[in-house]
Amino acid sequence: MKGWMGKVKSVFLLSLLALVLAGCGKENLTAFVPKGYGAESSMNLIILSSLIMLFVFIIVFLVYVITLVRFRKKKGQEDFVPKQVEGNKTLETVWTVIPIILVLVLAVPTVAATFDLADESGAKDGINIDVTGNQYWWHFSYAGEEIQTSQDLYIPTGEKVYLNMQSSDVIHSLWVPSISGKMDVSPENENTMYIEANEEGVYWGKCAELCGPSHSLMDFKVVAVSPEEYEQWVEEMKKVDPEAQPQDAVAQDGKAAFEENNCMSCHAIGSSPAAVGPNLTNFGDRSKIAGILEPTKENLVQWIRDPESIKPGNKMTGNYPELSEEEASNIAEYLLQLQPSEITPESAGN
Amino acid sequence: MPDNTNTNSFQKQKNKDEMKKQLISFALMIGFTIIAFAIVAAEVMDKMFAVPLLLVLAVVQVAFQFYYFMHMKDRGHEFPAMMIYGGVWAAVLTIAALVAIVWW
Amino acid sequence: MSIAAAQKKGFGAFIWDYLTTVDHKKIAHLYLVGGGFFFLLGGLEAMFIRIQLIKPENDFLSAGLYNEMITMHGTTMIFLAAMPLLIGLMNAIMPLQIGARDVAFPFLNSLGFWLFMFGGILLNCSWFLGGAPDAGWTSYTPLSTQSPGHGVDFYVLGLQISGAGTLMGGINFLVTIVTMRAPGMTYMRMPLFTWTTFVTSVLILFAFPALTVGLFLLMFDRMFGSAFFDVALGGNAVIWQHLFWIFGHPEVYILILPAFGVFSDILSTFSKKRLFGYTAMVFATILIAFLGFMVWAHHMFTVGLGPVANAIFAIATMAIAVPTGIKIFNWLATMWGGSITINSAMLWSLAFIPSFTIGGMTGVMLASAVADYQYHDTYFVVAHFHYVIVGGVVFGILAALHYWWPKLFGKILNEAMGKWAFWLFFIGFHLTFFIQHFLGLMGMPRRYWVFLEDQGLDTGNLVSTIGALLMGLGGLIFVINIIYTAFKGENASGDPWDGRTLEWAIPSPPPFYNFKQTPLVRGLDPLWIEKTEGKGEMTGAEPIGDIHMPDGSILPFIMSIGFFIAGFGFIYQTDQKAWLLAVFAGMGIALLCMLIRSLKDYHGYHITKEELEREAD
Amino acid sequence: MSHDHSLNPETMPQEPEKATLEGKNKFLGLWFFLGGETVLFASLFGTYLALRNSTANGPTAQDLFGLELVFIMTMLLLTSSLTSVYAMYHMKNNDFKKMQLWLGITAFLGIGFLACEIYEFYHYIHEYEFTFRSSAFGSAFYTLVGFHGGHVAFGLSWLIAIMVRNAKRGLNLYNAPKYYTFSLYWHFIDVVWVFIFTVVYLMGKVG
Ligand code: HEA
Ligand code: HEA
Ligand code: HEC
Ligand code: CUA
Ligand SMILES: [Cu+2]
Repeated sequence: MKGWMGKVKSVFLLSLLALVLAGCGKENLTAFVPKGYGAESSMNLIILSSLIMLFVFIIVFLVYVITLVRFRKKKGQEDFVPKQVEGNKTLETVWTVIPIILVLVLAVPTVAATFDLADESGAKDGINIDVTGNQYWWHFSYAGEEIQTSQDLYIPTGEKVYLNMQSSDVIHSLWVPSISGKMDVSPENENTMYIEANEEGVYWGKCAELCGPSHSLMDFKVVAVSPEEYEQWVEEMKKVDPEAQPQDAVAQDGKAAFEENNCMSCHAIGSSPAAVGPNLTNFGDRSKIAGILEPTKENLVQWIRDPESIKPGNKMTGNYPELSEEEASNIAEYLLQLQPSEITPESAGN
Repeated sequence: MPDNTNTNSFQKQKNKDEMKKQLISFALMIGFTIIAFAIVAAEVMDKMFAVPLLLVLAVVQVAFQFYYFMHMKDRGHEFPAMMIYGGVWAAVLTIAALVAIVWW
Repeated sequence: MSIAAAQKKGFGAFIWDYLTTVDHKKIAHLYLVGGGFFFLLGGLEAMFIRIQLIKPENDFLSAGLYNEMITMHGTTMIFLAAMPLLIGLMNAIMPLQIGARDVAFPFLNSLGFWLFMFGGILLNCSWFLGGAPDAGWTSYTPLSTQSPGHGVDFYVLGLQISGAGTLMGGINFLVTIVTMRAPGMTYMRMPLFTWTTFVTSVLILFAFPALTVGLFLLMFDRMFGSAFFDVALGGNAVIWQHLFWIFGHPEVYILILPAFGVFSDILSTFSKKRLFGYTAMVFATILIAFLGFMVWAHHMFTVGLGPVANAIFAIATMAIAVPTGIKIFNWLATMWGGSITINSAMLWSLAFIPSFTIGGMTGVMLASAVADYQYHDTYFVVAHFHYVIVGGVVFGILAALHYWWPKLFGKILNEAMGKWAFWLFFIGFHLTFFIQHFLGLMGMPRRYWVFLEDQGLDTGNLVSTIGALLMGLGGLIFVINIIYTAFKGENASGDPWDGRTLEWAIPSPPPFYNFKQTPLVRGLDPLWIEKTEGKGEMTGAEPIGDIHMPDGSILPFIMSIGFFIAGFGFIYQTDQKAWLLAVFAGMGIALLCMLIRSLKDYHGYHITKEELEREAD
Repeated sequence: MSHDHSLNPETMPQEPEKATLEGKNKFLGLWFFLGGETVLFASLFGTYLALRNSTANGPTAQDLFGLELVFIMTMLLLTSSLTSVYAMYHMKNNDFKKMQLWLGITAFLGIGFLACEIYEFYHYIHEYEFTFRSSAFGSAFYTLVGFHGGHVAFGLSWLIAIMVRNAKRGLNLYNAPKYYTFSLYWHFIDVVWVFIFTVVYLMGKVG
């Protein structure tokens, strides 16, 4: 079974590769090129079911074409009255039984995979991360370590990482297509799932449940690094001193402005769990601002001055004093200098 | 049409018999109700037993209503019966969903 | 009203006639016009969606407006376009197919239509009153309970009112089929379209109440401060999802089964063969309906119900492939060995087979729970359901319209335009939706207002939009065809297609009493039997006699207006208590109409034998 | 062909409610409607069962429910079911006066039931401050029981309307189906109540 599946899989993957090379699908986003345990599980079933469906479709289509070619009303035979056939027991049995078999062939591995992916027996000893979905950003709290990040989720490769997910408002759904299928993040119950990345890299994550106007902008990244690098990152993150003064004067002004303008009421730097807005501890290491913008200073200034123009309906708009270009620019400078770790999306291969 | 009408003494007798059955089922229903209330009021029974028992009593009562009071057992009630069974089927699924898997 | 008086009348009388009609054929016209209007509206919304997605980060629509657009597109298409069009067809054809003069509850029939219409209008008023609902056609809580403004309130009341209408329609069809079949029309002789009408009505009867309750709970939470979905007070948002899908999955079969019936009738007529495996077809229909109630949680695989529930629902879902497969193969076998005529009606039916098969198979792929973790809420799902809905339901409606247009209106739709519309729509359809399967797996979730640049999604979306525009063009040609036919169309005989079933045994359009004599049915495909045995027409089961007809009534219209007003009252009383007056006034009107209806006797009137005989020549 | 004439024992068919096509249609239509109502109430029961412990620190079922009142209500409604059976019995025997009398008793019992329910709600709201908005349990309780109460109220108006309308006309083939369908509806309301007192009150008391 394995060998046969393997062969089929490699052929399928090769043709898919062709597809990808032809410009279809972005690496580390597309589910077609799985790079994690969950995504592979799903892919196996996708391939198996696609093959079954292809088989069925070819048969239906062949019969269909032959019928249409052979039995179209012919010229000169307009009055031909075909035999009125009532049915045929044998035929009818055949096309009842074969689909049953095909369905069973699909059902068995489906059930097996369903239970496999729900097996959380390793959670006690594994890495646990609490995930909070918020209108329109993600928060990650690394259980056992006093570390918080938003937008970027750091995980070690080759290891099951258990996510305990809950929403602070409406239902969201966490999806990282190239390493794992999705799971809803709902306000009343904690949902759990595990993800495992095979290779280092930065993987795109998306919100897959309609959650408001900026649902389509609720992206995040999974930064998968080697276990050693992960350790290092954890250490470096723990060392962060939220009070630390930045080096240069502009950034110092920025820090002051950040504190004056009510930003701290929602954003935290360091490990204190912030509730309303993203944790900015490693903001300078981020690969994107607010999940979607390139991390340039101009973009950041624009975000700080007018987030509404970027993410309609976000919860930051209007909750802090209006900022001048200069203030915003200073704050941006300060925030971009928050780079506690060597280990960044960039180093992980973004 | 004559033997179809109610002047027919046979028919009258039949109606009477039917009424008697209905009275009996009413008596039983009242009985069941009292038992159900008594079980709860006396607080003698463990929850584990009481709940299924209460449900059984209710179902039996309801069967009386449907079959006797509403004549679902009679001829000409095939479709009504089918629809009620269908409704009960959908109802059971719905309740199962909301009871068993909402709090998963 | 005598027959001749019905001919020449002023415009006012014409309108009055339709407002008060209880004739199932006229109600069918109303449904088709109402449903057709909403179909155009939903199509327009679809065009806006696709234009917004023509390129990355487009700003044709704003984020909020986009969400309103998809919500209204989905809701309109399902509740206000597809279902009413199908109910219209059932109204027009089913009574004819069983040899009945009318439906069981003509009054309720009319009430059902007006409730649907006013519910639909109420829902669409939201566009002009501060914004349409924006929580998706599924209106998941708590997004829908938290949605600001009145959008979702319009959704709740619009659907509640039109849903009540649908429920009445369902009960009406059921009773009609049970009690009003012509002599000899046994259950196993009913045409498949009648059978699917029957089974669909059963589905309506058992599925809609769950939606009704769901909508009530949503309404109470939004308008009266209850806490069903409010987590802080112990509520649970997943209850909504269960109620919605317990309704929602049967709903998709409510849509597809009548289309299956249509295809069964058309394929057999134009292959000149009786339906292959009739008995199996009937049982497959029933089986699909039965299984349809046990699979709703396949929409909830990622909710976190746990592996046991997911596994059970995955298997139950896959099981539906079997009866559906039986149908597909029986249709192929019906054509096999036949003498196939290809015209517009047949083109739509033929296009259905491969298109729906693809959609059904992606359905089975979705049913594989772990694979669905990837597909769920992506464009793969969008592709799946448009394949089954457009490729199945919409093709079915269009096929049926071409097939029964002569019976409905006495004119034959133009063939050339029919073919143009078909090919444009067909090609556009596959262009639009095939590529969406790949978009989904490439990382494009559904309900995305914009997709970002540089994610490899640009080409696919562009192609999809181009396809949609082609569909729009096809739709436009169809509308032109309707207008053209109305003025210049060829008049149709009673039996233009060499039909097999009873509706073709009477003139086109049928007289308002349908059958002068109730026909005597001697087997499956009764008209065909009479034709092959040389008679060519139905024999009456009774001598010509007086025909009893129901009275028309304006009450259904007024009653629906009452509910419409009450709907507004409910929506706005949250802002201002004075609106409660509208609630009371509206409900008062409706209740008063009900009272009048139950206090006044309606005995109908009779068309006398003499009138009928005069009519004959 | 008109069915309007009052019936005398000679012309009274055995099942007057189903003697005409309209009657048969009404009969079946109401039954089918009840099939749908089953799902409607099932959805409400399911919701209630899912939320019955979600009291959000408000009063619980054990705090609230007293058995006496519920028992009285149950007896009222059950008896009204029997009285409507008597009414139908007299309909079959074509005794219009007795039928109206028994229906009158039915209506009387129904009103009694409704009065108790209103008192009960009033009591909960004022003694316990337990309202529709207190908790998810409160919402579910009032919705389920209130929907049933609404059905009772509707049934009563229906009953009174046909009783008054036909008081002077007597029984005929046109109104017999109306009476009969009412009685079916009324029994169904009783069925729902049986589950309410079991699932809501008794099981609520048991915990
Ligand atoms: C007319 C409407 C219609 C129809 C007929 C179907 C038919 C089916 N649907 Fe679909 N579905 C929808 C409308 C419909 N669906 C809609 C609207 C949604 C999305 C709702 C939303 O979220 O907004 C949806 C979503 C949906 C999901 C949830 C996806 C998700 O959100 O993650 C699933 C999952 O199982 C599913 C499965 C199926 C299956 C198995 C069938 C089966 O009935 C198909 C059976 C048919 C065949 C299989 C083809 C013919 C058979 C053969 C030729 C025999 C041989 C075949 C085999 C051996 C496989 N559908
Ligand atoms: C019956 C159901 C139905 C139908 C027919 C359609 C038809 C179409 N749909 Fe839609 N769609 C849904 C049901 C339907 N849809 C649902 C339920 C959703 C989910 C909503 C949600 O997420 O909440 C959805 C979502 C949806 C999306 C995803 C949006 C998103 O997730 O962000 C898209 C995007 O491409 C889309 C496109 C289209 C297109 C291009 C058509 C085209 O096929 C439309 C073509 C039609 C016309 C252009 C009109 C032509 C007019 C006529 C033929 C005249 C007839 C007149 C008379 C009879 C008088 N639809
Ligand atoms: C009312 C709370 C609130 C206040 C006050 C607030 N923010 Fe925010 N902020 C948010 C939220 C919520 C987000 C996430 C928005 C989103 O992505 O939808 C956010 C996002 C951000 C981001 C992007 C974060 C990321 O993870 O990419 C930056 C930078 C930011 N805010 C800076 C500021 C600055 C500077 C101020 C003060 C001038 C400020 N915020 C004040 C709530 C707030
Ligand atoms: Cu969060 Cu969509
Ligand atoms: Cu479904």
